[in-house]
Amino acid sequence: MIHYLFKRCLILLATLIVASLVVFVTIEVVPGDPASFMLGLNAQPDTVNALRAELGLDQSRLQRYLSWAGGLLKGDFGISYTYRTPVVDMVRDRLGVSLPLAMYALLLSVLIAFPAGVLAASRRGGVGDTAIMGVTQLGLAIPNFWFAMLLVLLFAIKLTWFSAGGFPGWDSGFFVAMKSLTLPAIALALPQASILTRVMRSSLLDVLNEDFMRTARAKGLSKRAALWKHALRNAMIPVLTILGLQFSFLLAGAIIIENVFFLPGLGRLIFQSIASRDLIVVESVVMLLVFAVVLVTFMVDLAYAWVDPRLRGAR
Amino acid sequence: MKLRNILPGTLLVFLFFSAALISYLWTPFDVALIDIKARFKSPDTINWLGTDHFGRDMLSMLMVGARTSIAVAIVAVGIGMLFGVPLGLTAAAKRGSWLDELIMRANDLVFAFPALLIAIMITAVYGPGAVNAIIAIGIFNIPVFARLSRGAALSIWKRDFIQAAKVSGKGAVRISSEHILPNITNLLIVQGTIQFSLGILAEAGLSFVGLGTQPPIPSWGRMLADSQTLIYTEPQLALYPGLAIVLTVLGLNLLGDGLRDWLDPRLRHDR
Amino acid sequence: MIDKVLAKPLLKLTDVSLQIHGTPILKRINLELLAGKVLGIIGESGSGKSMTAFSILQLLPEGSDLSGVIEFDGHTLTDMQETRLCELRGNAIGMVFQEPMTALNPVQSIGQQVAESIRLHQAVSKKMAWQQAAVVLERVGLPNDEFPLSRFPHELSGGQRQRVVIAIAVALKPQLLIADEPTTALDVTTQSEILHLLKKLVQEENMALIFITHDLAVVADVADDIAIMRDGEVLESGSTERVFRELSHPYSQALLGASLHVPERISASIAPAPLLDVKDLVCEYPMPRQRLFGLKPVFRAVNKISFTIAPGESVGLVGESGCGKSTLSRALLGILPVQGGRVMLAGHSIHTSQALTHEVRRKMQVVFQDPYSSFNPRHKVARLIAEPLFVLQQTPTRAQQKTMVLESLQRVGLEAQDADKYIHEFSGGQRQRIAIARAIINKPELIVLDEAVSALDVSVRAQILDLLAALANDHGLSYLFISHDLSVVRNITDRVLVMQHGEIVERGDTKTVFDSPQNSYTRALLAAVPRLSDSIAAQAAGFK
Amino acid sequence: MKSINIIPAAIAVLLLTSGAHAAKTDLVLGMQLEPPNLDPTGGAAAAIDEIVYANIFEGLTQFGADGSVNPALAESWEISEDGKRYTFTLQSGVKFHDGSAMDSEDVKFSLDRAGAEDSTNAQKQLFANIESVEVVDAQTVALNLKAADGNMLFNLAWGDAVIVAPETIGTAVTSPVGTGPFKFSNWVQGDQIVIEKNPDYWGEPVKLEKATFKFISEPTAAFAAIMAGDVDAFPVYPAPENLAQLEADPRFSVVLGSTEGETILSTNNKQAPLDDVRVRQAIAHAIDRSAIIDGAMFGYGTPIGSHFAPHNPAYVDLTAKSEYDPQKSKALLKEAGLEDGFTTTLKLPPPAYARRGGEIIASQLREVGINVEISNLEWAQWLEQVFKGKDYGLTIVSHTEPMDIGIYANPEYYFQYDNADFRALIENFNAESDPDKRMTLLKDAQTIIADDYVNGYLFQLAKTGVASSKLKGLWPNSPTQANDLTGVYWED
Repeated sequence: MIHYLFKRCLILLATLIVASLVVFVTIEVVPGDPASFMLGLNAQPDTVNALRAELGLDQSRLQRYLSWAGGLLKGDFGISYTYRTPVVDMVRDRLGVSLPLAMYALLLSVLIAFPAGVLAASRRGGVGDTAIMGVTQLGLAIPNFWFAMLLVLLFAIKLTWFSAGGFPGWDSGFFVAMKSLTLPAIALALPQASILTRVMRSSLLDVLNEDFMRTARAKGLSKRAALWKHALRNAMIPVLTILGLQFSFLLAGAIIIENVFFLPGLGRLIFQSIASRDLIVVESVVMLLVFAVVLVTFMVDLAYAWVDPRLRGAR
Repeated sequence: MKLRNILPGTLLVFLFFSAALISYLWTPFDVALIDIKARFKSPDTINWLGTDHFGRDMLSMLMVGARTSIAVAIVAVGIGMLFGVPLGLTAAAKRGSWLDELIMRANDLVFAFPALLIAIMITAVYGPGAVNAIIAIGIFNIPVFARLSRGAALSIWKRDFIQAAKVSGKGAVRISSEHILPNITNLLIVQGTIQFSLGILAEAGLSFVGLGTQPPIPSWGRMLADSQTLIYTEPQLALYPGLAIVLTVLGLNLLGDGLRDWLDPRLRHDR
Repeated sequence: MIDKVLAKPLLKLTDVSLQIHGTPILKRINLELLAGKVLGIIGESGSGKSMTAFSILQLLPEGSDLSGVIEFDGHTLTDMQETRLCELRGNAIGMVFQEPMTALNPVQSIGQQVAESIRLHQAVSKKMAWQQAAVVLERVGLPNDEFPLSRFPHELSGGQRQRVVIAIAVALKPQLLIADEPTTALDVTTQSEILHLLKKLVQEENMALIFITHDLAVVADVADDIAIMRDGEVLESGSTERVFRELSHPYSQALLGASLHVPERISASIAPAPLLDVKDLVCEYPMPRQRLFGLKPVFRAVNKISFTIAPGESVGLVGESGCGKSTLSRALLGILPVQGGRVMLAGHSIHTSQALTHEVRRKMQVVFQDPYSSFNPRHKVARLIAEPLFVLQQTPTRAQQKTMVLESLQRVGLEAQDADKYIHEFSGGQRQRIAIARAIINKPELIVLDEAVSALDVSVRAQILDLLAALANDHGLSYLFISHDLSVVRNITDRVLVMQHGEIVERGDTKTVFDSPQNSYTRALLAAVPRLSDSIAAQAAGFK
Repeated sequence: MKSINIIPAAIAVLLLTSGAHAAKTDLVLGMQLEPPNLDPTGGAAAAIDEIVYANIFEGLTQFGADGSVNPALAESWEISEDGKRYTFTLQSGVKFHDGSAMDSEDVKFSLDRAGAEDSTNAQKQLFANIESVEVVDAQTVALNLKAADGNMLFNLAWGDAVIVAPETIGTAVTSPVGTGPFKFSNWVQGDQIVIEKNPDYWGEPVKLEKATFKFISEPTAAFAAIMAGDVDAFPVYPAPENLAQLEADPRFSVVLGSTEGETILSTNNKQAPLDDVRVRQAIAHAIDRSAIIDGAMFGYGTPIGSHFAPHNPAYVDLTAKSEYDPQKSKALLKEAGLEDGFTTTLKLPPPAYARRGGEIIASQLREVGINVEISNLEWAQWLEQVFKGKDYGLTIVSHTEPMDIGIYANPEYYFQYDNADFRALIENFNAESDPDKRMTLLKDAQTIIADDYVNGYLFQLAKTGVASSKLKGLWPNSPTQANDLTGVYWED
């Protein structure tokens, strides 16, 4: 196990280093100069150069990479070109929106998916199963930004139950904040829940066909009891995998939703930063997300071991 | 019973594919033709689905939009298979070797990047447009197929008939092409349809944020974006393209599931 | 005889018929079992013997339609509602399954799984149940100091797992124990251990036992009564000695004949120059690192093995699973790298640095155990059989190929039109014939038969053995006959090698080895094999 | 049924606590763009001025709602005969938000800093003419100019010329300290900026206690926000297509005004065949302004025939010079030897007027045989390729700086329009201080560029504001990019 962990950590580190290179290179070739963007139409060339110097854009690429990467190690993400504030602070604020949103959406999708998946699996081929599968098919097919538009139309504008978007901030009270995240969370959760339900169902069905389920029944366990006591835990591994993927997806993939609900989240930060060529922000945030993904995958692997004793020993 | 699963999907897919194909030869109206005076017409005998905010015929727009979405998705999936499958097969053939390790780590790396963001960055680097959208979507299809084919191939490599082939002196390449590939095509086809539908969603998403297909070529995603502000006054403009996307994706998914059952019952639970 | 008339049967099946999705599985089954007696149900795969068991437990797959009456201890199981059935299962009726590797929940400790079945039917505290579980496991031969309750299934061997399954089944001292091929998946030695365990338990607890198997020999000396099944019908049933004495039904006779079958073969005149010459062969596998740094430890699967096979000779290689015989075979075939020693085939080395010459490859072919995974399901038989032709320097023309394919098809007793079929259209036996056809198309001199008949039913197995013998006689083929089943090897080989822990522990003429084994392990092996002839003799003599 | 009724009730409670129903002394203002920072003397982004101008920062002079130049921190001034020395008398008792007093030293610092070599001020040229800034006494400061300049008072009214304090300028980017009636309170980046009343303001105190600028880039979101009552007003409402509906809604009033934004089809005057005036004229005649104004702006916007704002007294209507006449434009193309048309690029920045207008123009030009390849760019790319790189044929952009016809005098500017007469004219104009003469010069200037068809002149961007009907005192027009909230109040 130790050895396995050690190996994983090495891979994790390598991934991050390569990723940082990829990110830096990809982004540095983006055409468009932050300085001239900031100064606008009537800016004088010398003004622009002055600003470039101020931002350290006149250094060589290598210098910039090293100082940036070095900073990352120290947890210093650098100073935003446009906002002129430490990227760390911006990221912290944005995470304050994206992280809860992701968790909220994930929670919703789990709350929907688990019961639905179990029901569908246990009633395989029945009406319930068919209905649930139908709904998930629809959930998979609906583009979430379109779904979001419809949600706003109904709940914000027609019924005015929710505000159409924006984020009042946590200091305005937990419930107020959560409320403002509700519609986006629903929009995000729908497809995720659909996927999760299907995975849950199929992996449960796999397990239900296993010999040991027959053993359990032969012991005298009822169908239902056998499912809860023996099938569920065995069915968890694929579900965990998907959960991991979904979390990292939700953390970063909410861009469009964040735009529709004008939420100040990570995705939108990157989107804006790309538009304003605030390269250092883009680089740092993307790296952060990559790190998050790698970390989550790592944790999911550990969770496997927790679920399945067979994975505890070697590897 | 198998037919029941495949039929609705096939019908939907056929509907939109034929619409796309027809649009190459004929559309009710020229989608490049803008006539402001004729905008927001409600459906009638001339414009079956009415006209948009530029007075263009919605039906024609949808048909050409289908063409765009499908083309983008197909090529993207193609890229994914073209690179992914050989990579996966190689990794499986050389399982445990440094090459295998390298390929798989590279996959993880790509997986580690938030797809939509990279797509946005790519389009930011090389400018928005269908081609770059395709590349962006395609890149993220590669690891999907690489993993799938590696996993499937590994299970085939364990079978005795591979041993028999080795005894007959066949090499890894020959075995992969003769024995492995034919035995994983079903999986690939099924996954293909799924990735296809994801591709369509992705294209719609990119176009929706203005990084996908560029005007004047219509695309469902951009039609949605254009009609966004009008959804309250002219809801049908946002409704049609939305439905088009939903139905196409739905069709493809249904088709995928149907194929899954039909081609190989053993894959029914396969994910 | 008399008590049968008086005593009321514990279990009674009357006209039980079963259909699954419309296809008939059981046809009007009638069976009786008295308390404390042993009923052996014998049949080949697809005879419906397992489904009979599941019908009794009322654990049938979806789409099943059961008719007839099953009475157990005065209750009618067939119209009992689920809750009551749950009370019976595991409590009054216990069951043991064929596949111990998958019969246990991998994520629960063995203690949990045994204790669960106890707590299900008895109002006892967790602690109590845990203690009882410990006791039961002791009784099935898993002493707690060696096998603590906290063990997980994957930490146990097949035999040990089967013991756990048995423990679960007998934990509550059921009146009826159903054992469905409980030993088929196990090695001979383990098999006999499990058999003894079952016998012991049945006697101690005075349980009734239904013992389901495909192997006459296994039940012959266990069962009071025997039922022989085929295609969902009971062909004959009655007390064991009567059944064996009379064997009224031709199929039963065939079955018995098959399992005693000895294929006729003329043993080869040993030529001086060996065809295959193996010297100090060593094969090793790397194992996962134990410590962070340092080398990966290696597992030596084959340890300095030397032997020869003369042209036309048929040599048996016997050993239990994990003894390294499969590794050895793959090494001989040149599809596995070796770490030492050499393998010479007709004077050419197999493991030379440069790729094997076609000439050498041509001389050697293989037939594998599993007729289902031995063929690419996407290819037609013709192409499958033609595959070895790939090794010939100049690949023959289509026409030539066709004739060669047809030729070998005929030689293994298949029709010409079979060439255009896909593999899934054939039965297990036919598939092995096709495998042999593939093996002989190049007119090789040595064929490695890796458990080639182990997966087949006895009757089919007999036919395949005959075919192999015939081929050997006609073409002076040499066989390396790898098997865990000694009875097979006994009847078809000239010499036999007994393998254990990667080494050959005994070698010699088949007859001598079988009659007067020198090595202790060999003796154990032979002792473990149930001998039908003996048990029949015993039955006839009327004592057990 | 009951259970359903509970939900809205619960929500209503939340709504109350969430303060979505704002008390009547605070205001939530919707803006499409978030400022990158809050230092108007350091950054160019219009969004900066739209928050701080006249609210947080003040200059010596200041624009009024009608575009007039009024005294601000300078209560009065004198101009020497030769027009080269401006002497300003400062308001007394002005304090910065940090409590320090504002005096002529601060003025000198601010103007020197803005004009300095290494200055990153975006409108540096405004100060180019300043020879020196001279501190007469604490309340008096004098500007010595290199040459007489009629624009000086106008220039000093710009947001880039506001007065800042040396000790706080360092932190101005995130927490600006000025002399205005509001002081900076809080910035939730990506979401909102809050400013609050400055209790010890030197001038007339404002009625609002607190104002929040909420940043909503998506037009849809903007509509949703205003409909859902998240936002009280959108001074510049991004989606004209909704205005009709909003106007019909009694809760809102739509404020129509003019901006300084001349929206033009900028043309690369050095790129063939666009370097041929006949081709440019052909393009001009191929364009149907009304269709564009309808299609892109849903009717909001005034057609223009030159680079000049219609609401300006010096404006002359020259639209007739380029009326919609496809035949004529075909003829002109023939004359220029391009009867079977030609292909050029049309590079469009993000705003809706550009993207929509672009599509329409493309199809109109196609009618006369000119084939345009549209490519949509982000601002950064647009600046790189079009504005700096001059790698474009056509583009659409709205020039929102007031009185910026002077850009045509710069051959290096991205139109690459090079006309000596015009340059001379502008020089005279800059030197001239007599209003009437300036007026005529401006009219001539408009005519010259209209006759040269330098660019396709489309329309004056309308300022389409949407506000709660109870909200009063917002500027209808934007003579400069600003949201002056000093006069804003709620009517009960």
